[in-house]
Amino acid sequence: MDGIHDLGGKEGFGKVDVNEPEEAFHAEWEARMLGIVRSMTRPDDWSLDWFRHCREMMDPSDYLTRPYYDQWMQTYSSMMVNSGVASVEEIATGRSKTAPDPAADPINAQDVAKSMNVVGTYDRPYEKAPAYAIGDRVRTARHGHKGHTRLPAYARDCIGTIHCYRGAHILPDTSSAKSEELAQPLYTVVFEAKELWGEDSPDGDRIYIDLWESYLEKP
Amino acid sequence: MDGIHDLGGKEGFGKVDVNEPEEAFHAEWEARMLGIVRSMTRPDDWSLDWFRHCREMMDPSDYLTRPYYDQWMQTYSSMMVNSGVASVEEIATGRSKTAPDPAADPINAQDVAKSMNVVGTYDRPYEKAPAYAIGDRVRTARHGHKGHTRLPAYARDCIGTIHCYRGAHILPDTSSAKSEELAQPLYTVVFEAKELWGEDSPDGDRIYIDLWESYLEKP
Amino acid sequence: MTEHNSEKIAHIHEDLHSHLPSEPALRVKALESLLIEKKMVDPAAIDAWVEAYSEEIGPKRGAQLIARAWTDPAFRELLLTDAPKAVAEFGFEGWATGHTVVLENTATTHNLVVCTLCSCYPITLLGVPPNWYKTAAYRSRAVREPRSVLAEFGVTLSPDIEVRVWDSTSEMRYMVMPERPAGTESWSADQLAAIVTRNAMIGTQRDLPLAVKEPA
Amino acid sequence: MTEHNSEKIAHIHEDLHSHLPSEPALRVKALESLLIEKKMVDPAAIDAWVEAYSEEIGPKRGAQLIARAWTDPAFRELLLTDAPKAVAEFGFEGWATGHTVVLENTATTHNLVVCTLCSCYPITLLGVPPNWYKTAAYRSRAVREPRSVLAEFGVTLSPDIEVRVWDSTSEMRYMVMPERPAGTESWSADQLAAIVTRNAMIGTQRDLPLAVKEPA
Repeated sequence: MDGIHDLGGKEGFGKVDVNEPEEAFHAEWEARMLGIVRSMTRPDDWSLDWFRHCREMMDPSDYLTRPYYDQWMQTYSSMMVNSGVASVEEIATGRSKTAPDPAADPINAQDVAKSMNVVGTYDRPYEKAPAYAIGDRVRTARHGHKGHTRLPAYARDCIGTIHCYRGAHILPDTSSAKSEELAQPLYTVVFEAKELWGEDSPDGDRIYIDLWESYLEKP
Repeated sequence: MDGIHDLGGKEGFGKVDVNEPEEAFHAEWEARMLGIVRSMTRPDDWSLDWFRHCREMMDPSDYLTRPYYDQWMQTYSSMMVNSGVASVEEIATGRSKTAPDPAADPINAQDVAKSMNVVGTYDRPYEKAPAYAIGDRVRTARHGHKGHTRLPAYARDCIGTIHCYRGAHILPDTSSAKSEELAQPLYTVVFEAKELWGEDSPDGDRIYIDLWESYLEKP
Repeated sequence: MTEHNSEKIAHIHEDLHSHLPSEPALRVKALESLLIEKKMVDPAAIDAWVEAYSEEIGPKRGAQLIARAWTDPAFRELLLTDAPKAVAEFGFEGWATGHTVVLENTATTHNLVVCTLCSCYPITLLGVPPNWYKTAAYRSRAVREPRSVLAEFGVTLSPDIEVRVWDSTSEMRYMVMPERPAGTESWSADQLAAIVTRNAMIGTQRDLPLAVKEPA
Repeated sequence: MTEHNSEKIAHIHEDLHSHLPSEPALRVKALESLLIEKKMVDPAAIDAWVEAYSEEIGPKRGAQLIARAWTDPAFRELLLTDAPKAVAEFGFEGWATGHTVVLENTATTHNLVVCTLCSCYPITLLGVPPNWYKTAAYRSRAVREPRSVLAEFGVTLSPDIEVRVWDSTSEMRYMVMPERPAGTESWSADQLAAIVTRNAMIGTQRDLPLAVKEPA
């Protein structure tokens, strides 16, 4: 979707705050929210891409103004309501209207250390050979679609070169739209800055973007 | 500039409020702000395009959240400060720190009726012939620039057809950047919805956009 | 001499954002007070403009043009080919009317007007634009999914009616001429003008109901 | 069974926006209380994660990898060609480390990492991302005007150094290996790790100052 989240190259957002304090968290609630996300039980069919898409569907002015972990709070809440895990009223009041699931067994503090070292992997077996080889020139898709996708708007309909092949990874466009893992070749594609932004960009500056095979075509 | 104002085709902004009350103004301050803009004296070198550009430079979250006439308030204020007509402090307090210009002679109520009927025109004499004729196919520019421009991002690098010639109009790109009126041929260009948005768009639906000659090239 | 420096304007916006009163009504009040004190504005002139936009300058003007065109073929021709001249016949000249264009709806086409980049609108003929016209929702969607927007306004277009969306990126000002409803053959121009709505002249209404304003 | 319906999610967002407590801290508190009551979370597990991200999981990890690579050519080769294996040697496996890629700065190239579409970041090796990494300002500008962004961070790149920006659009996780500063030839890996900063591993710092941490 051409949502507010697709920020690459947009202008008017001002300077970067380079004097931010070094601490990991700037408020206790930020830390709690991250801890909640890491340790809460959840429906099996929540993918990372579904989470990202739900964040993208937030009101655009909320997206620009709400603190980051607050956006997590609202996004996870929207997913819980959508999946029937909790109601808006329950989330607003912090009080449950139903008894806990008798089978409930959330991760405990002792298991956190183990869980911490689990390596999530997103590449999957793939029978076919990738369509492009290193050094091939490719053109990116001209149009996106209404759902979640990972081809940024600034890199649409542009010519790049295959920098490397990363294996077949779960395609976000389907993993966000149904509970299904479709493996598709993933490439890092390199673009000249001039190709993306025009002739005023410096020679030799390049942008590397990870793109799935269906985002690409022969130029 | 690729600013927040360039909203055509962006997704995630929800439904249109079709049940808005019929009244012209929904609060008295809205009416006062419009009245101020119509009757205040101003530097000669404030163009409409400079106003538009100053509005575009507002913080993007203000642009999305502040009421429309409130955005006028802040934009005119920014122009006043920039041109040395007033300070931020004066605007914030509503109290002037300097005596009024002895030559000050703002429009009075009696003159409003006359002023109301002044036809602003934006076409200007132009010696050369327009480069394109009705029915010509044209391609829009692929890249914009950092300043104010009136080629919407959604219509960049697209093929359209010259629908009609509107005469030579003041080019916004220069009129917003210096106090200079550069006349340039203006065309209404028609695009198939499929060209702008992809194959899922309905056959026969079209978008008409007014574009200056320098935004166009032969395809 | 105005320095056209975008970065400077961005800084001033930040400054204003931090220092201005918290409510729009208070901000506008302060600005008006300041401009009066600086003799840059006459409050009576503000009153006069407010009155004009509340009464005289409104969609009734556009409606009169449309009704006349429906009842006078020569004026119709003029309105569709040289709208500024037609506007002048009614004495409706004003802000940007010199570049007015009137777009004719037919049985097979529907016109819709938007300004995706700001909020350009034929203010002198239709009065101040409704708030929805200036919202991100309308501006973003009208060019991409006009049929969905129209559906929200209660207009369901059959697939064989072509949509023509006009994005007002220049000072050309677009106004829609809706189809004259059947059953109004005997109506006067005044009676007809009473059924032409603002939304119909923007294009977010298509059929004009007769119910309320049936001739005597 | 989750219904993946975007429109429904948009409506829920509106609902939540209207009904949730007004402050983020209160909203998160309410959510935590609810999840505890529903036995969907153990508060002690939250504590354990918070502690981990405050102490163990931070930029010290990435710094150790870099320092080892600077002092051990075989490890350097491994880190640059098969980073997940190098990460495993340190026992730093975790969230998305299976797709780690380390990017080498040289005298003629500078690497910079961003995620324009959300906020993907090598959290397991660098800890939680700084807030600026997640702002619209950084996300929008890093790909378009990386040199201006770097200048704000105090990094002035000569025109003959090429900038390579990495937009983290997939689960690949990018981390920068800065150049080893001159004058550290005799330093131990531990000493070197102490001068490798988080920003240097994102790419918003280039030169590592030695002043504070000179060897005894």
